[in-house]
Amino acid sequence: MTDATQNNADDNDLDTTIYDELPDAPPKKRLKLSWTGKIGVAVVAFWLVIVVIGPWISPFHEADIIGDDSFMGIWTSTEGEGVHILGTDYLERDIFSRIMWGARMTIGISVLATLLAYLIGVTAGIAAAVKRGWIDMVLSRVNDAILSLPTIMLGLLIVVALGSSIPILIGTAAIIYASSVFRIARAFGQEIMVMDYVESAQARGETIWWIIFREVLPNAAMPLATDFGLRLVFVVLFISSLSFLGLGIQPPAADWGSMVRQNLEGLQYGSLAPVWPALAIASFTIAINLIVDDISAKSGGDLARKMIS
Amino acid sequence: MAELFEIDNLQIQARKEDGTPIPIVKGVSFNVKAGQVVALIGESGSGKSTISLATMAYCRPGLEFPGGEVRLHGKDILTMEPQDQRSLRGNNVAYLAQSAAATFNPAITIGEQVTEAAVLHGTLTQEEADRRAIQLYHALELPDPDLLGRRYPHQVSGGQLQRLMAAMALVSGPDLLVLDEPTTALDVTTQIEVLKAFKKVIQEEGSAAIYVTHDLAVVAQVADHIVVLYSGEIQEQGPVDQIINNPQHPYTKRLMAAVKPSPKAGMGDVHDEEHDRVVPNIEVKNMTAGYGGIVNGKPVITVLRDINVKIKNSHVVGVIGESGCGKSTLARVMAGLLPAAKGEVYLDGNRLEPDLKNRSREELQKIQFVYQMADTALNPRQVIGDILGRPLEFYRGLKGQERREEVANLLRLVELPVEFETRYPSELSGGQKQRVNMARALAANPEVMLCDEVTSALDSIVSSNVIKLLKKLRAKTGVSFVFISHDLSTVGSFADEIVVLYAGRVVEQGPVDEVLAPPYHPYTRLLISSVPELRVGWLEDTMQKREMAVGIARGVEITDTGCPFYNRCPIAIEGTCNTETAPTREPSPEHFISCHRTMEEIEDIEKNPQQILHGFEVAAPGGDKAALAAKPV
Amino acid sequence: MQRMVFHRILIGIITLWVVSVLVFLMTNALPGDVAQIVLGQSATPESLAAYRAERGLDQPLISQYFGWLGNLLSGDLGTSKAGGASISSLISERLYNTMVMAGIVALISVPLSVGLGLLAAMFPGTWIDKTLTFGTLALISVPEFFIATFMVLIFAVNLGWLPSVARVSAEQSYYDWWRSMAMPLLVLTIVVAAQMIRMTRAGILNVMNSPYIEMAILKGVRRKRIILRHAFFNTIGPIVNVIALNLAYLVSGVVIVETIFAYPGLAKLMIDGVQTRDLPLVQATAMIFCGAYVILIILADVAAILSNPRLRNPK
Amino acid sequence: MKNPNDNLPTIENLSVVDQQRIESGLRHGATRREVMGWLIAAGATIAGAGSIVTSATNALAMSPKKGGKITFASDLHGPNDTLDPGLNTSTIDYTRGRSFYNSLCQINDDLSTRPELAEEYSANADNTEWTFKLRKGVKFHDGSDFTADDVLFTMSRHYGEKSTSTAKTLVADVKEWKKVDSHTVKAIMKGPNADLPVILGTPQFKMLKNGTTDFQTANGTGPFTLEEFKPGVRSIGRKNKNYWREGAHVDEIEITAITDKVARTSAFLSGDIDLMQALDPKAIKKVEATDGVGVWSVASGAYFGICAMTHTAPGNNPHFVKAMQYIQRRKKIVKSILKGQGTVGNDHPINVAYGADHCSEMVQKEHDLDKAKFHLQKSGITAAELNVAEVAPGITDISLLAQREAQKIGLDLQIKKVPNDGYWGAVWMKTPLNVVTWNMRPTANVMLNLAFAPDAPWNDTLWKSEAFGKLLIEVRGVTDAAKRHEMYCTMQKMIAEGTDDFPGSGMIIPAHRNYVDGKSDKIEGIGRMPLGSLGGYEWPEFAWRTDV
Repeated sequence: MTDATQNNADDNDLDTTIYDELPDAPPKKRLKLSWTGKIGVAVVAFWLVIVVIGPWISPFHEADIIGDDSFMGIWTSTEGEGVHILGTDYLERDIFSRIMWGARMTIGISVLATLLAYLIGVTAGIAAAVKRGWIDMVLSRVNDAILSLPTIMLGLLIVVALGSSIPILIGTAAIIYASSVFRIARAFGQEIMVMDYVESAQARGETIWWIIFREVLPNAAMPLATDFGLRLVFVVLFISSLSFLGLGIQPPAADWGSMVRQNLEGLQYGSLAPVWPALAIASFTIAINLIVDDISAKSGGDLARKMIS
Repeated sequence: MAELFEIDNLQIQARKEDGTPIPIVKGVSFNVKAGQVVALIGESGSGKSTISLATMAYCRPGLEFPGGEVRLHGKDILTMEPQDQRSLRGNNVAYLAQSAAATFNPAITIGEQVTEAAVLHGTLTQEEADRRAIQLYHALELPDPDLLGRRYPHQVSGGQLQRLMAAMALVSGPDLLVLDEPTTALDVTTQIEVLKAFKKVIQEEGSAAIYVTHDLAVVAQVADHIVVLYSGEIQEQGPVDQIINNPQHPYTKRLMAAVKPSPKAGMGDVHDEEHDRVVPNIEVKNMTAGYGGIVNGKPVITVLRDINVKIKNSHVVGVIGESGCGKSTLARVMAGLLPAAKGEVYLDGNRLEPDLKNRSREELQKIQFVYQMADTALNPRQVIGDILGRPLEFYRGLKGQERREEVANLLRLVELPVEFETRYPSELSGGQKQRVNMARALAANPEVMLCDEVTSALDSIVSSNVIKLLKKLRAKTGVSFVFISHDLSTVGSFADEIVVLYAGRVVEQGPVDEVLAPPYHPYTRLLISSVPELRVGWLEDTMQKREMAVGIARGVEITDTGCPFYNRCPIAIEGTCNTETAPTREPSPEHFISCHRTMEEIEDIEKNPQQILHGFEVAAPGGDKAALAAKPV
Repeated sequence: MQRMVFHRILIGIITLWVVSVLVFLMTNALPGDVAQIVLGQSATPESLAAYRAERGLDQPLISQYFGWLGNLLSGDLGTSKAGGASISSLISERLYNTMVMAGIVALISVPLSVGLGLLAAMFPGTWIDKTLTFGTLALISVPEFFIATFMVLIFAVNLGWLPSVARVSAEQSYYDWWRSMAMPLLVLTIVVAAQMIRMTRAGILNVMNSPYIEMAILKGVRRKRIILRHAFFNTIGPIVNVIALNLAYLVSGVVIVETIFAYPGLAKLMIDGVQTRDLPLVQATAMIFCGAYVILIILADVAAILSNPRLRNPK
Repeated sequence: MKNPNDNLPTIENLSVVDQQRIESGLRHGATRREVMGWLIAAGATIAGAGSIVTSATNALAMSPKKGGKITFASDLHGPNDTLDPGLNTSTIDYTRGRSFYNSLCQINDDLSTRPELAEEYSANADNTEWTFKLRKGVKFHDGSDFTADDVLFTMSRHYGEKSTSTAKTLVADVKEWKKVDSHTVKAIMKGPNADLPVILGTPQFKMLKNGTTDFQTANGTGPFTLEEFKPGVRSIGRKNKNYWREGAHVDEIEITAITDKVARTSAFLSGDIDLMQALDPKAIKKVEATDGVGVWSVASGAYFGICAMTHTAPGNNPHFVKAMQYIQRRKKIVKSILKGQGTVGNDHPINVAYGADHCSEMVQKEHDLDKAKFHLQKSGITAAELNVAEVAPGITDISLLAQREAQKIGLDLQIKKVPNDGYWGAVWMKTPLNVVTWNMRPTANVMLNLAFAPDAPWNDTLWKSEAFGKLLIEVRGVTDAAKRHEMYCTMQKMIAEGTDDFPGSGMIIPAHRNYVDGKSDKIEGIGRMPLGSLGGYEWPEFAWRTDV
């Protein structure tokens, strides 16, 4: 046996050159989109373009009250004004133009709000997971409190108290949905906190911030990203449900959710006025989620475990 | 006529994003005759597991069969209709996975899972299946076989689960058994009992088997025929004797070389005094530790009791014991990851705060902890450069160019190419990760490195390389090591001193050559004889040894009074060992054994093994196994 | 497990308290008070003062809050600052309505969506799966009130099959009752089912890449059985969690449906309470919602424990 | 209400406004010849006119059927629903009041009054003292008799520190209520006031049982007895068997609300409710196209207003106000937003609905951007913020219209949408630029007294014109019609334009709206009293079903 030890000591070095250790995990594959995912990307891209150029390519100003009548049909025209591609709304405004303008408002607000929600929710959630103890207790209780109240009513409270300016709306939506993000982030955080590499960072004597931002966050990022899509949908719908209570975006600014709401009566008169903005919302949110579905094909289940809908 | 089972030029491939194929298995061919056990051996990545799954016409998502045939009774199963393939899985061909813990469904009773295949395939009715299962439990020497079926997986031990999986595979009486590393995850003593059980039932059932492993010593015990694989290709195959006694292919030789020598005195290297100092580097004084908060001076779950360990400067202390004996806990206490309930830890003679939160950065720097699993120990989102760079920056304030150079040095030190600094851990092999893992500890240039089972997750070749590396490092740096392992031969080949832990107590402790030579503590004896030797028939011989009889028959029992090893000890004294704490004897300077038997008695028993064994009369759990052990020697 | 439930109940009580404080502060931050809103355009400084005195709104906030808290602990919800009716009388019927609605929707939607979710998971990537995932996605993405109004238009105005408003009353016959409830039930079922289907599917698929599923495959177990026996039982925990949250939503979040179908339920009542600054009313409803939420979450955890032998009977 | 087999025009062929002119004409005793006269003047053929008048008279002549149930849906309700008439502010409460209580005097469609609980009432020569003789044998629902004490108790709730009444100012100039005998009461006025009876006809002055404190139930003398009252849900009334006069035609009345406009309309269109309040003008086309339902539109003096507070910028600058008045596209508002269900406003509240007191000779202000620009430049103001809550349907749209016009003259008019709740307390009369809506009042004098008198508590713009105040009081004593009309004219000019030495009220009143409600064809007997929805909430006692 000793000679065995001997000769392996010798031939080892030449051997390693011949027989490398085989990598046991193939390098990570880059994200590959399915055809649905590709459609998603296309639609989202389309809307992002509209966000930028919408106001310039739209035939009318969003606030122009120029129709002959409310709820004119598709491709009707007004004397001396021009064609209403998608007809007019309840206030004789051109729906097509308002959708073009509304993209900016709706997508802008919802994306900003969701991002903000993530900023708040993730920081708090991870902090709770890392710090534990009373900080976790306090954060979690307040969070439960917010979660346990109906979103629309929270929205009502905040918006009525502070007025429905766009920053307020964004902030409100952010706070409300931060609470769901908090739960997810905290759950992932707790999972990551027990990893050896986090412990070794603690053993090294690293500060809490290093551990949060360098060890935990990067590893929670991907699964959290997959929740983003759904959260975005909820924000869009939330804003529109505020318009249901007469709050929401300030007129005359167009916002898809409010457009659906304000023109809802049109359905009764056989007008499609509320359908177009509804389609716009659906197309955007579905597209986002088609992409997300592709990303989250694996981690989706993890989310299901932690997600608050 | 056709063999029972033939693999003919089997090819398996994955695909890149652009669709270009990546061959995983490159035209492998071998046969299995009825009743024959064929071993597939190779390192991880050699494609041996993939091949073993192919025997059931199954390949993991993302893989595909571009060509070749897999014939069962002459019929190619790769081209069968899916439902036909299904009806032969678990019926004609049965599979035993590496980790039983993961492969048993936590939500379903053992009984249902064991009998499921047979019942679904209609080979047996539920009643028959149950009866058959119970027979198998008996055959596999599982505790209370009649009720076992009603338990849930989490309610039985790892070794038992592993055997239960054999029952699951055998219940429908398959023609071919496929065993994928079934013992790798187990302690040596458990490994033996599982091996024994497998061998027994395979013989009884007369079914053929494919045995996948990286451990030649194990193969030698079970296989008739060996197939040596490297990166999806057969390097050499032949009957077990020929391969073991007369390997031809250099790779096979390498595998042979990597086989761990059975532990004995003088196997370790000679310690050079160069770095020595008088003050022990790190010292643990009558320390007690555990989990679940401290109730009246004792932890709720006590893991370690009154431990005294000294690590001399630039020495290597090997801590050995079975899983659950508290060896990792010892290291965690030293590192301050787990504050001790009682006792102190000293570094260079100065008392350390129990909790690392209260230790100074210097103290933290001097003691570095190396984790068992490199996969979880390295942040998957950081490149090697940052993983190694951070401690340099943190402890030694190195920045920019300085830092990069030092990282390069570290990589060279652990024999890794410098380009690795830009790679992510997932792009490295297990061994490479483990090297990085150690390099990170070295980056702090510590005085003590606590290595927790750093080799046990690695293939034999890789782990032997890692050990060599450790030896070099120690020679270069003079760092002292606490080397924790369940593998006595590895420890023996590297350590200056050995601490044998059993059920949270130190049972023997001393210089390697003393500990690995008689007189042994009965438990040390058990450990030594459990290490498989690269020799056909070793298993049978060992099983005749008396210390094995009770030794492997029973599990660890944590006791407050008496000698913890009492219930597994062949020479225990009824009424003494189970009531009084064993006295610590010092057969030679610095060599301690805690046992009620005097050294003379022990040596005497070593000489004439005809002593009546303790443990026959006592009806302990699995008493019937004691009976089996009683076969006249 | 008893300990866990007890612990959760304790936490729940804390949460309730936090909610009561939050609601109190927020409601008081709103512009205008109940007096101004009740008297509206025809308010005068004197009548406002008189009204406030009459309803005890002239007391300092703190004493108002603790007054309320005290009454609550003694089981008295107080009286509406707006109408003067006792809160319990305002709430009782609506609580019943809400519970009935939530209950029925749950009974329909939970089995339905779990079933469909399993179906989708059973044939991933097939047209069944694609239609289900896409369909549910579409449904989540459209505003609730759009779906509701659309249905009213079709079933009530155009076809005239169902009444457009759910005006339930004691003297109704069963038949009429079901007819008037049909549409709100339908809408809510659609809304929550979409959510739960997605979650069930995701949950199952997540379990699908665990070793014991591969083992089942290697034992030659049929896909159906793999999903239903091997995967499903390990997914119950997460699924019930999602279910619980959707039920909580059914109790507190259905204001839009209640408004559109003029169904007298709690959610709308709470909004009305806020809009009239009727603090005791808002508080009471908030307590109910929070309570429901807490209870549901606890139940979910219990269910999760019961479904998991590891937790149910430890070694 | 269609009658087929008839190619001759019927009353339904006319615009809702004309219908209502003719019908109320006939009601108030205009002869057939007179009415035909109007029609022919309006260009109808003799035959046509004849058939129209016939159909109209038929419509009126139909005799009520007994029995059945009426379901009425208002637009707003909530926990603040109340059975205390003194606190009533919403249509649903007014309607309930009409169902369970009575007033002393009842208001006719032409705003004259007729006896109700007071079987006769009269004033002294100079209208400074009113005497009310109470009807005998009137019983409350609890069986007790209605007497003078009840009147005194009821009225007392509208006076003094502790009073929470929403109408106290209306009767503020009654110095004292005196009990003469068990069934006679006197009202001693501070000054001459001819309007007391009609004021007492307004909803807040429903007669209560002496000492009533519990308003969870309604112990009135009204045509219905309270069966069920659930705030924010509904209330149900049963026909009062021992009512003091003929009484309700239907056996049961359900009063509820569907707050969502669209849902309410759907419920109405699909026949789930018989009467609906606040029909969106945009829905008229649909309603008229749907069988079995009809529009019930009553022209009134109710108006939308934009209030520029006169005590602060920008409202304290008359030129700014003028600019704001000139940018109003009044005709467009009536056409597009009100869909014809209203009349253009002239920046003062007294429109044609007030009859003789309306200043017809005053020039109608038109949309004129040049003038607007001129005044804006004079004012030097370039930006302003208008606080808007949808306190009346369409008012937001009116503001949006104004905003667009403002842009054209270089005025950046920001619209700040605020929620309805809390609007009256926190925004109205507090922010520099806000909106208001007023229902029509029984007389011009009451209207002006409420919202424009210098001491009026609800003087929208805090416009303190003493001259105006003097006129307002003087006119009450004036009996000569011509003089009276001239004085009202002056006042209306003061409000809209101001005088050389005192600026105008700062009110911009672009339009007056009709009360547009929905009525199932199966319901008849709805009046046209223009003080509120569905004929001033007077219908519960008189409405009946044609299908019983």
